[in-house]
Amino acid sequence: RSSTEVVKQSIDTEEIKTKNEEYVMVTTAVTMPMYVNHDQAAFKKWGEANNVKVSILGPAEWDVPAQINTIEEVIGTHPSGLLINGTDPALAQVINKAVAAGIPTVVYDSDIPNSNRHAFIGTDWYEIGEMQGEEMVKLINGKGKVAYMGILGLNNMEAGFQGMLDVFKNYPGIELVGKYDDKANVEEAARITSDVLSAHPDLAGVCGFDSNSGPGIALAVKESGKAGRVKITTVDWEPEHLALVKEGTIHMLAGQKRELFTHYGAQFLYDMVHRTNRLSQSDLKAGITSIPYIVNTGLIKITKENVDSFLNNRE
Amino acid sequence: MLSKILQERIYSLAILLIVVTIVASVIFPNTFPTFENLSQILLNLSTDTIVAVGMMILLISGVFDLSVGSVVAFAGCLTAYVLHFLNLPVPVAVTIGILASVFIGWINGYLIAYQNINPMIQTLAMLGIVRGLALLASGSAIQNLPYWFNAISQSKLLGVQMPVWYMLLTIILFTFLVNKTIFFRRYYYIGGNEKAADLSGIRVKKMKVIAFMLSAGLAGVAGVLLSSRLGAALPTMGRGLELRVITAAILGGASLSGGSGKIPGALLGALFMALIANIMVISRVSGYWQEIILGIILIGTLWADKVLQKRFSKI
Amino acid sequence: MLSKILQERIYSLAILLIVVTIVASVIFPNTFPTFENLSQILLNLSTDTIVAVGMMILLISGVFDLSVGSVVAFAGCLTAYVLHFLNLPVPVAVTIGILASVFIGWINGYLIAYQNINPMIQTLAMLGIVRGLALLASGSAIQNLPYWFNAISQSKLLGVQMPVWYMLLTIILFTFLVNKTIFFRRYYYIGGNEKAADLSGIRVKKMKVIAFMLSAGLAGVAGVLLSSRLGAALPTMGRGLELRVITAAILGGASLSGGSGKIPGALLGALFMALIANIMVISRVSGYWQEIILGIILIGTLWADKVLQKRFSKI
Amino acid sequence: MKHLQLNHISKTFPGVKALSDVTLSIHAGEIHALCGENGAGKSTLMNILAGNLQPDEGTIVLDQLTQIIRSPQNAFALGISIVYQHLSLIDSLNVAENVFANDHPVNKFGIIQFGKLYEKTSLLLQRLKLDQITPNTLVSSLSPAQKQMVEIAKALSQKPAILILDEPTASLTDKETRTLFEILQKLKKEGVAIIYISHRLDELFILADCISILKDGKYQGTFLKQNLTKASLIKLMVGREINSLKSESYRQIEILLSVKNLSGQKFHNVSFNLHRGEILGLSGLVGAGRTEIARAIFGADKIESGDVVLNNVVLNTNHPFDTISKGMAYVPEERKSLGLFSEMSVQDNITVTHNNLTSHIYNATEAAQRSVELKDKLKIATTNVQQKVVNLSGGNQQKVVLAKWLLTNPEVFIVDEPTHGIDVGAKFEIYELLKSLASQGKGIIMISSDMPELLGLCDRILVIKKGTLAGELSSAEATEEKLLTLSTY
Ligand SMILES: Nc1ncnc2c1ncn2[C@@H]1O[C@H](COP(=O)(O)OP(=O)(O)OP(=O)(O)O)[C@@H](O)[C@H]1O
Ligand SMILES: Nc1ncnc2c1ncn2[C@@H]1O[C@H](COP(=O)(O)OP(=O)(O)OP(=O)(O)O)[C@@H](O)[C@H]1O
Ligand SMILES: [Mg+2]
Ligand SMILES: [Mg+2]
Repeated sequence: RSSTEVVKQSIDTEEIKTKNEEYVMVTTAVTMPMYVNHDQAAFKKWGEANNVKVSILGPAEWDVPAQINTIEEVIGTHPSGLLINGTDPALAQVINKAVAAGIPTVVYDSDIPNSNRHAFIGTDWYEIGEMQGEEMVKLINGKGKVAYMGILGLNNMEAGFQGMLDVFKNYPGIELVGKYDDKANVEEAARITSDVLSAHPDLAGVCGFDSNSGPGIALAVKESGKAGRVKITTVDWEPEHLALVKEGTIHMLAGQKRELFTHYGAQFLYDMVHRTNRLSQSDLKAGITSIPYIVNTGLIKITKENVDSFLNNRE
Repeated sequence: MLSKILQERIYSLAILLIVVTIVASVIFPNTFPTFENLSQILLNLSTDTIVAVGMMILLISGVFDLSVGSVVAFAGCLTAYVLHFLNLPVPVAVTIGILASVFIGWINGYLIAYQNINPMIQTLAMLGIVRGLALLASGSAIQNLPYWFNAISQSKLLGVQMPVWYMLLTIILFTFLVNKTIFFRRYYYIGGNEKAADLSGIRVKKMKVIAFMLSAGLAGVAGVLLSSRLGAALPTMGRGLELRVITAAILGGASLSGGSGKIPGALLGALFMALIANIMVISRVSGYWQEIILGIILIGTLWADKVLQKRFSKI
Repeated sequence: MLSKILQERIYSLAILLIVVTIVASVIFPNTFPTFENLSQILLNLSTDTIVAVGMMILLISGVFDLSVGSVVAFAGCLTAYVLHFLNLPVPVAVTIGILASVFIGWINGYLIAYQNINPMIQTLAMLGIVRGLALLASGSAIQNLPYWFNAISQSKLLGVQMPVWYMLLTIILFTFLVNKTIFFRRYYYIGGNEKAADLSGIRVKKMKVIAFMLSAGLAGVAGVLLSSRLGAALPTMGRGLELRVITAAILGGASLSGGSGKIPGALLGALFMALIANIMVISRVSGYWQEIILGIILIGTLWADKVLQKRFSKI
Repeated sequence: MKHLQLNHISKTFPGVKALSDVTLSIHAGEIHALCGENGAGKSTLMNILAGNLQPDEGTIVLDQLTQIIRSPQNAFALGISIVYQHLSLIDSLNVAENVFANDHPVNKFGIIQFGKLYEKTSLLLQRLKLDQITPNTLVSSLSPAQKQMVEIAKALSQKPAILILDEPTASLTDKETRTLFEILQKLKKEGVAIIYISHRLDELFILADCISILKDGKYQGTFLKQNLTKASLIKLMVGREINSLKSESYRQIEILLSVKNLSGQKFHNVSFNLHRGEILGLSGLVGAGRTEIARAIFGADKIESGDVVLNNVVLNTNHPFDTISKGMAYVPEERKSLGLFSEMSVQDNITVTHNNLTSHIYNATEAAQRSVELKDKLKIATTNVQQKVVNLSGGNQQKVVLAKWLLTNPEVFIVDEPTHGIDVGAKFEIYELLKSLASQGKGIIMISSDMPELLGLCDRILVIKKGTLAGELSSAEATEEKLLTLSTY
């Protein structure tokens, strides 16, 4: 497809767009509470604020091919803009297809570097791992047994593991006792943790990488009466996570500013559609985009010190 | 004698469990046979086992229910919702949660028994529906539940957490009922030959509906216990539990074609899988390999069982 | 006449599909009945359908296989591994991937038919094992696969992407085989009454093993096609596919008790669910209502089917 | 084939020695009858010939060649085909596909030629005079008698050199029986060796050339028909004389059950009374609807109109439970699929209804006692009451079904073909049983296709034709001819 076609199509689609304007977010595991309460909530709020239609689509389970199918089907309905959760590099093709169809496309959470997405806003899971690693090192001052768990085989999560491992490399005193798959399931996380605790009564810390890891790990540690002594770092700051930090069972949460992902992500799409900031008399012809190429929202570090402000914010 | 024992799955399984326990205690003298480890194992399998009892009764009568995992989540979330947002007293809330589960069981049972809708699709569809309801009830997780609610599962008796006792109670109760009461023995006849049972004056349809209500009710109980144990109700609880539970029941001697199975088998089956998982963690099998090894052990066990049966039935 | 049609699930389902299509086309004239959308729907269900054909044959003979979902992932990842790390030519790699899948099917079949191990547990255990192998083969994901490999699924014929054609080919081929050849007819005897089939001189065990190899082989093909379509092999592909596929087959007229079902039913069943999903995407049903609505529609459909059958069988 | 020789065949099952040192020789072009009590080992011996069971000892010699028959396929290859005592049809498939199971006519590419398949089948069906069914009727929609005929068609389709029939007439009525006999005679002339198992001794004397007898798994000898009388045969089988039915009537004036204008799926406005102490026979052709009437009275099928009145109270039932608790019992025709819990123990089978009615707590010891009593009373041949019912011989299975109703002590017995596949000894035991029940003032409705037994046993016989009451005959006036005329023309 030559670029001129792209231009023509996207230009004549523009008329329709401003008529019935709609922004569609496609994620996977659409029902995951964390997504619902942060990404989707902020996205909806943004929609109301700018009174434009916003829709949230995607499979209920973690199923990347199904997310791709959904995107493919959405492209057919020519929405004004696409906001895509960058769950896996395999999304690259369908993203390119959307871009080629002239649909402004923003990827959030994890980047899909090998795609032509117009913009990415999110964080680097590697950094999430690093953050957990460094905090854990502090908490157990550089020595002791550490276990970690998450959903094995997910791209972003494996990156997170890597980040953490690279930190631990420099601390020979840290012994890794195992990498476990909690299948995004609280009971499973709890089961694994208590098994690990009996295997290693001297366990120093546990790192969790999906939103169900934290509560599960904490539960097992509490039930073994080692709350506070076994250090826990994990991701996400759902109410249950915050409560556990407050009571001192979890020591650090590596949180993402997920509200920002979808709020600004949507705003980028909006600005692209409305050409809020024109940099040339046709940015498309010029082959440029009038929105940031990569935005790293940075991470939030939640510990006992600052947890209250988050709690109150929610209640 | 020996051949008799091998004929009865619960005996052969019990023996196997004893052997495994002894071997593990010898190899890991100071990590495996500790009070903490063993009581923790029981605690972790309490949810599954309570659900497995209901599933066992369904399997005896020749049906099964895939929606129990979702019901666990639903019951927990609904109870929490009632407690948290309607501020009703704990007993009332718990009753509501469990009754709602029983009602779901009734829908399944009615449509399957009286409208003869395919059980597989019926309960699979219900799985999706109920999971959705759980999500709607809880939004994300529901936190800080009343003290008395958490006490249900978090308090201890003889140093063992309550869910273990509830589990044992359930097993004993239903073992008695199924062995000694005419009412429950009917399920063996229904599973054995439905038409003949009908012509012998057993109200097959009614009995089936009751079985579904019972098993859903037990799933509801499990859900309440789990969320009380977590001190929070997560809509993600009990994911994939249905297959774990059916596996446990079948390991324990049930069969999809109905007519066979004994209640204690539910516990033994669940216990077997929990032990294997525990031992794998203790012996430092990494996450990637756990599923593989668990699978191989499962198959190996059943295979050995068959071979031994053949061998000794000859004698 | 009408009662005849209603007796045969594939006809009643076909009629239903036509109705749904017409209605959808009226409500969404410029998004639903477009060539892109319809061909997209077919593309999206191609994987499931190819697997469903194998499952249909298993169900006809009265067994089923829960490990197919993992086999899809395994075949994809193994093929990708061979291509990426051993740099073998595409045809060789694909053959290896599919043969490996067939081998897995052989293990299942052999243990179930000859060692009569419970099919449920056997294939469930295999699900775990094979998923684990897929993880080991691919780590998180294997990217940038050779052009010719991607071409398998990404190239088009008459503007329709190849997997659709492979799917139709599979359906036509097996419809013919199952209707017209003694070899495949036998599966109806086996499913109808295993003992009687045996007395009629059918080698039941051998036939079962072949069925398992066949269905695993088709799952392998599906896996290769999927990863070629994604241009990447993910270890998480085909999660939960087994239940989706069994549902499709049962919708299409199969039953867990065996003896019934027709190959086209596999396509129609999958198509039905795909249509519902697509319509929900087009009508922007928000993510967390999907499951609820899909569930209700599934139950409603089967229920209506039964009611109509009763009504018209009287006439 | 010319000659089949079985040498010193022995077979032991856990707990039972089914066959011990049986030697038998069968010649081409003869109809060789095999008889013996229930559990004598007839089916076992035939299963060995058909390749379903392997003998522990002994050899099978076909035309001087020792053969080891490992599987049904082997048996077919050797030209042996068998009509099983327990049907081996597949309900979900149609007649044609059942008849030509696994050897459909195919073209050179192995593609099934359905045209041919249906032709060949309809030819066979014509041969068997089964005009009311077509090749593409579903087997599930056939009556047991029709199923039995299809089973026979299946065996004939093999063009066998040795044809084994294990109680083929058990569920047949005279009409089909005659057809079958004609066919067997033809085959005999064509030089086919026929092994024929039956408990209907009269048949044997009509049909067979020679008769071999098994008793408790032991060979008792082979006799030419001429050298045997029914009495001597029975003595060889049972080991004692059987005094024929003493046919006094226990009929009382009081009406126990009355059926008023009953209509249902397959029958219309049927009315009759059943008196206390009466044995009322229901005669008719296959598919006449007798079983449906029975099921309707028992509450197993929907009643479209009409009443069932028991002891002057109208029963409004929607489930057998109601009728059972009011004192009815029903022994279904299809023992295996409707009467038995095959995988469960004799004890569990016998106590099912009893338990269902009485106390809420299950008393194992009592259940054991009761079932042992009945096992002895009905002489059920089994190692112990914990034995699975599948492992019992056909006749003993039927006794188990009867036993379970004796526990509920009902007032009305509805027995549908109660003596299917039951040996003379047992048959008479069952007649005695029914008589004694009658003498206790119970009412008995007996559906049977075995006219002699109807004539011998019943106080009155109702004839059912196409779902309507075609006539009534008192035991005095009833003869086989009259019954047939009423049920056909
Ligand atoms: N599979 C089996 N397991 C255990 N015992 C068996 C099995 N099959 C048959 N038997 C026993 O072997 C004996 C012979 O059975 P068989 O069916 O051959 O008798 P039969 O002569 O055919 O009786 P009937 O006339 O009632 O059919 C019986 O005592 C029966 O209980
Ligand atoms: N609802 C039912 N469920 C199961 N079996 C049934 C049902 N209705 C009828 N049957 C069976 O179908 C068969 C057909 O009954 P049919 O109409 O031939 O009555 P019949 O006169 O008893 O025939 P027969 O002369 O063979 O006894 C009966 O043997 C009965 O057992
Ligand atoms: Mg027999
Ligand atoms: Mg009948």
